[in-house]
Amino acid sequence: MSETQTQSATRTEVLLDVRGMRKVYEGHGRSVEAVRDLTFAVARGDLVCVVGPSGAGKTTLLKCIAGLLAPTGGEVVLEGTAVDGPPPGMAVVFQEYGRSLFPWMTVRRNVELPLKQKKLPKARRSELVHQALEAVGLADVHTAYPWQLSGGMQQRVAIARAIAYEPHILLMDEPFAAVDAQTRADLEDLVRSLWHRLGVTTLFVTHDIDEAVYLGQRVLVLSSAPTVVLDDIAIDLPEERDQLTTRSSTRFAELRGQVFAQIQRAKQQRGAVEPA
Amino acid sequence: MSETQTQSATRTEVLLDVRGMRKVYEGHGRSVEAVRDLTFAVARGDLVCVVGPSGAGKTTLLKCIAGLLAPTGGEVVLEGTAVDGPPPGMAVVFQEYGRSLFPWMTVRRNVELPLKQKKLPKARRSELVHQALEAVGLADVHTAYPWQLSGGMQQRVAIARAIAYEPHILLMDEPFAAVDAQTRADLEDLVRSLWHRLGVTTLFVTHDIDEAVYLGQRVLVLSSAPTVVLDDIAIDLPEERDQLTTRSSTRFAELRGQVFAQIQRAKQQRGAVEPA
Amino acid sequence: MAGGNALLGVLGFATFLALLEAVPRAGLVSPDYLPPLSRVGGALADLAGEAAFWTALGDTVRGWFLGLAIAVALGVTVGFVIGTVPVLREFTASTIEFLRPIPSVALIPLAVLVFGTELRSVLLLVVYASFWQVLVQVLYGVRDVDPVASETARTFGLSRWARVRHVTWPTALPYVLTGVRLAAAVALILAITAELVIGAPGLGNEIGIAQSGGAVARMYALVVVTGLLGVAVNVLARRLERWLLSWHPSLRREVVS
Amino acid sequence: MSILRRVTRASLAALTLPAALLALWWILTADSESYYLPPLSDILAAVDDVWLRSGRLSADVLPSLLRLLGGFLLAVALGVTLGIAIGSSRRLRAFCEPVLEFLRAIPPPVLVPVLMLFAGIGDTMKVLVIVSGCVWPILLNTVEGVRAVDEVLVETARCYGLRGPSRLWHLVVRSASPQIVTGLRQGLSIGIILMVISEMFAASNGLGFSIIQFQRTFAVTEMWTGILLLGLLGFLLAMLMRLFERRALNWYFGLRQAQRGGSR
Amino acid sequence: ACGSSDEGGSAGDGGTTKIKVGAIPIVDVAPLHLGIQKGFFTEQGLEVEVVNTTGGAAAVPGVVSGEFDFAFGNLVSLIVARAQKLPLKAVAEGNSSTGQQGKDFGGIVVPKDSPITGAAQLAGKTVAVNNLKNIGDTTVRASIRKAGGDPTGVKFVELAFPDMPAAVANKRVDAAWIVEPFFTVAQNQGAKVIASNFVDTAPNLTIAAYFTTERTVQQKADLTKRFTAAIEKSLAYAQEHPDEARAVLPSYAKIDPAVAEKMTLPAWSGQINRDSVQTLADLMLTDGLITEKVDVGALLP
Ligand SMILES: Nc1ncnc2c1ncn2[C@@H]1O[C@H](COP(=O)(O)OP(=O)(O)OP(=O)(O)O)[C@@H](O)[C@H]1O
Ligand SMILES: Nc1ncnc2c1ncn2[C@@H]1O[C@H](COP(=O)(O)OP(=O)(O)OP(=O)(O)O)[C@@H](O)[C@H]1O
Ligand SMILES: O=[N+]([O-])[O-]
Ligand SMILES: [Mg+2]
Ligand SMILES: [Mg+2]
Repeated sequence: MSETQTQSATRTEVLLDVRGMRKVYEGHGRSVEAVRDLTFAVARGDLVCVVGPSGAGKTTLLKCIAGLLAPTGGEVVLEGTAVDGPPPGMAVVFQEYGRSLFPWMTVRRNVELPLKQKKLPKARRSELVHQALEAVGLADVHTAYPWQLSGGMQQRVAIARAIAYEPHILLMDEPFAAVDAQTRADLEDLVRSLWHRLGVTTLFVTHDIDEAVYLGQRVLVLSSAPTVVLDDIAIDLPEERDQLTTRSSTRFAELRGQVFAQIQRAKQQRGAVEPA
Repeated sequence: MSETQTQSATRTEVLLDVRGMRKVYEGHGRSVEAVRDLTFAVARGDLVCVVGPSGAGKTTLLKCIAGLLAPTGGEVVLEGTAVDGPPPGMAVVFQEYGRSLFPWMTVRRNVELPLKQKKLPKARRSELVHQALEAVGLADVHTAYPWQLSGGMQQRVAIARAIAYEPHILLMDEPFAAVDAQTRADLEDLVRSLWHRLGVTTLFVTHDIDEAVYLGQRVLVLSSAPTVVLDDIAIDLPEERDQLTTRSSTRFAELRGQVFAQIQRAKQQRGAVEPA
Repeated sequence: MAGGNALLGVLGFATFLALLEAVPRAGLVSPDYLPPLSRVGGALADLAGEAAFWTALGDTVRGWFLGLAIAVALGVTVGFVIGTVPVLREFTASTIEFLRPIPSVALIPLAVLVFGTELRSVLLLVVYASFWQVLVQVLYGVRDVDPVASETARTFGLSRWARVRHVTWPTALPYVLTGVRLAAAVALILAITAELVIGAPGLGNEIGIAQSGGAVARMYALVVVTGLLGVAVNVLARRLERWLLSWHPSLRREVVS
Repeated sequence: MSILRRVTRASLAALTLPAALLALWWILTADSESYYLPPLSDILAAVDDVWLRSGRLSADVLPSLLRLLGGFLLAVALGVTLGIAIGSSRRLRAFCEPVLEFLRAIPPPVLVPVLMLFAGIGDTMKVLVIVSGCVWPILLNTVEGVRAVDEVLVETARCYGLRGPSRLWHLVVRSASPQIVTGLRQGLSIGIILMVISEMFAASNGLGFSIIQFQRTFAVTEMWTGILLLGLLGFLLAMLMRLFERRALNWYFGLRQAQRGGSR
Repeated sequence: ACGSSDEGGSAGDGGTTKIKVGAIPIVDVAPLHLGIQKGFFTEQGLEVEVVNTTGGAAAVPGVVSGEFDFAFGNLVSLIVARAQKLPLKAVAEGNSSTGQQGKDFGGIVVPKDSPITGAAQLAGKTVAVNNLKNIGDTTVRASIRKAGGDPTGVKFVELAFPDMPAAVANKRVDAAWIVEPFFTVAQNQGAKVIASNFVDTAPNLTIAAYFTTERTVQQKADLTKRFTAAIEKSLAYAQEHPDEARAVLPSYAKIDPAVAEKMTLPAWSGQINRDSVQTLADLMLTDGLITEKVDVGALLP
């Protein structure tokens, strides 16, 4: 399950299956239909980017997949069983990164905690923590508390925690929103190399179209709420990507334009729904 | 002070003067020199963008200007007097937007509260709240609580609160980090038009280089901590800007490249300081 | 900074003491009934010379400490079990509300019946009264866990126990400590009241004897001793808090900026 | 339909355990010979005689309740006001804390003689005894709540020039309100205890007075009816408190629930 | 229950039996402490531990549960307990009124400048007693009746004896029934004595008794006999040596020596005055403290 594997070899095996998912938030005088009808599948080892306007229901979708929210209708099936709680071996980077770090622990202990839970030996834990913090460019803040860090640094701690965990499913909710352009580029490459190395099935929510195209094998475009899948675009860029050459290729520009057009459509026909 | 004015007419009058500012965070076993030596001035009616790597001290700088933090050394002079508390007529959009909204108030009341404090009549308040929420694309969530909104929506509420306030100094800390590309473009234009209409002196922190170049009259590039000003680039793009034409102009690309180079420099010479 | 705080505290206490001296002297009340501080101080000095007083003090502190320890252990355990299992919480709420206001003092005859005037009688009353203080604080603390934090823990596969240990416990800790501080005071009050009413050995009993003999200054000296015990308890609790909660907003703000 | 289900479930939750405990009590004491543990059946049978027909409900329970209410409200006013002041100022906190801790440790029964010197032996004294006990949880919780206000909110409020009463209400009180309400609940239950204690002194009526009177005259069955009544009273007051809490902390429960999204 | 002495009251090693006696730390129990000091209990093979109680009502549960072997309590409390079917049994006198008008160890006092000069004028007034529905209000009513007044309108409030002098001086109450040492304290502060309620109730009224349970009397007859013998010897000794009785006070009570010197001691006659107890029981019935007539014979030895 966690052995290294190439993506094409397992493309057909469905890992995650979202079927007619619907989510209505009730209560406190407001009832919001956040997600109307989402259906899509993700194969094992896929890297899928999800884009959509603000308030589209991306976070809602991610939380349902993580088993943190119960869908109002439809179902989320992971490895053949309906999700009803956080499945093992999954890591999530929350949009509310600041609040997802434990203020009573130092950065190192924050990253280490899930590893302890996995009962890894001390030496291995320490190695993983080091590597992860190094990878996100935070090798020098081990003993700081999260609230002593800047916003972008906090977000990177949350990312480090997820990658140190070596999950086989990785859910990330706008994980690079608070970091600068250069760091962002570095982190994008980090995610791709991680995915290559571990074969992690990854769902990546972002509002940056370039990022979605650069990272993903597929880009799911969501409409604005009540949400449906507007488009599911396969990204046929070469497997080896590079910030400079990939981004300046014509195919990149085409795909970028295609996603952009869909998003524009999503924004314009607010409410007027037309399933993909 | 709040009458409409063109920027060129008042370019010479210094509104904000940061002189040799230094900030060291102490305590809990860590002493961090976040800002080493910052010196720059902002004229009345300027729109200055601040970029710099994550952890550079951008938030720290903003908080010192807002009078929320006391600098360890140097001084921050606003309209001729040293800042020692939040000056009147200033609005701030915090990087931690989620935590800066009052969870016990509806969206409308969150936006209205500072206006009440300003003792505006009810009708005027209601008008401003409406316009502001409309402008950020949230005309339909007046009665929702902040925690019923998505991350991007929360961030836009914080922005609406700042613009409804009609400040004459506006400080924004990565205000568009959580919103999608399209909304982001709209909000950028909103900030420019607000600045034009009210002549608000604006300091805008972002990690998006394109955004900085598109928005600003000047871009300040900060080094990584301990921070100094690496470069202060005048953006000589035409006054009337447009998402499509401006961004595709060659001058834009040049300026963008210039900023990018500086940022690269900032990242590379971590620690090795050389004031601008 | 800590030194400055201590200084202010001493100043505050001195003001209070001056007031205690001035009120009877100014004739606002008769010194026969509320003797000025100086006379109470004299009685306090006499007390310090009596072996019996130290024995009584020891008895009270023992009853108080044992009772408090039992109450805190019980309160925290029961609170976490009930607080983290929603069904339990739902089904015990009414019973807790019902039992909580039954005053320990109403249980005195029962305590005497079962345990006589021994230490255990005092313990029963002390534990009963302070248990609720801790329990309720713990229940509120557990409720206050930040859902984003607990969801994070859940997604990383932290077991129920690990979540309690790493997420619920730190969140509830400030509440627990407030509960301990409240319970410490209630336990002291109950230990002394029980000694006073039941006649079990301790400071309360000494107060009763002084009271029924009309030894007013001595009685107030003993009251002052209980108050000082309270101050000592609080100083300890604050130490503990500072040590355990350095990450908490209420404490870290005092250090930053 | 779903409302009906909710109500049913709520009443089930509220009644199951008490019913089970009462049943247990009933069975264990059914043929109790112990003088101090009369059969529950006898106790329940005596309730009518002791409290309803004798007019004790208005002669004893009502005055007790009024004193409790007076004492509690006074304690709330005092505790919240002082708590906000002390919680907001580190200096004031340092200045007051030792004295407050000193006063807090003094058992109300020994405070009574002093209170009597100043307030006489009437209801005022009893109300003050109640205040002297239930002000502490309110005060302490308010102080802690005020100290824990989110920094980002504090900074937001400062930037938008929120000052004075407006800041106090919209920022400090609302933000500390979950903690303050915790204090109110604790204070209320301590208030009931002190209502009983206050009626041990210079009283001639009251629920606590009656219980103590029964206890002293060895009317054990009657004493147990009193203890039960006291528990019931506490329960009803706690329910009222919960209603208030639901209203005042609507946002807080919503916030938590929303973030959980209804899932457990 | 976990009482201290075992069944049968058998003598421990060395021939002494350990017993626990519950007693309120006031003047009234001076003979007990004096007797212990004088070795009267050791003579009977008894090693006494005195446990402080807050009065008869608090001592009764201790005796019933077996925690105390014997205790000191006032007769009104004992009669009430008996009426509630508690199987108590008095074994010896505790103390008695001196029987001398104006020279008893307690009485009714009024503030210095009060217009009240006699018990009859107490009708409609507020009078402090230490416990409601106990010996205080019963005997105060008896005083009023004897003086020709109507006791029905008197309002009694509870106040601890130590708080009474202040309450009288500050006119918080119109009158108070006080016993020593506070009786003397109040008079020192100017209060006037208007009646001696014990004397008004019955001649040589017995106030309190040492008591135990019927079971102890039956099953530990020998122990009871030895205790009774020792306490009666102590009572007689104290009665004859009032100075020694005064001298023993500081060992268990904290009384201002100046007051202790001056105050009136109760009588320790060694005898329970059965008639006076019956009078008391009848008054209690009249005043509604008990609902049926109690035969004091069952209570008294
Ligand atoms: N707890 C809640 N209660 C009520 N409505 C909610 C709640 N959470 C989210 N919503 C609503 O559901 C919709 C989708 O929210 P969601 O957070 O999933 O959006 P998103 O796609 O993640 O947006 P963003 O890009 O801004 O983070 C929004 O309209 C929001 O108002
Ligand atoms: N409260 C604090 N205590 C200690 N160190 C702090 C504190 N706040 C910030 N710092 C440190 O100061 C430095 C600058 O932080 P700041 O938040 O100003 O960065 P920033 O430029 O806003 O970064 P970002 O783009 O990630 O938000 C960082 O190294 C951070 O660790
Ligand atoms: O429970 N109390 O009697 O304090
Ligand atoms: Mg989101
Ligand atoms: Mg920042």
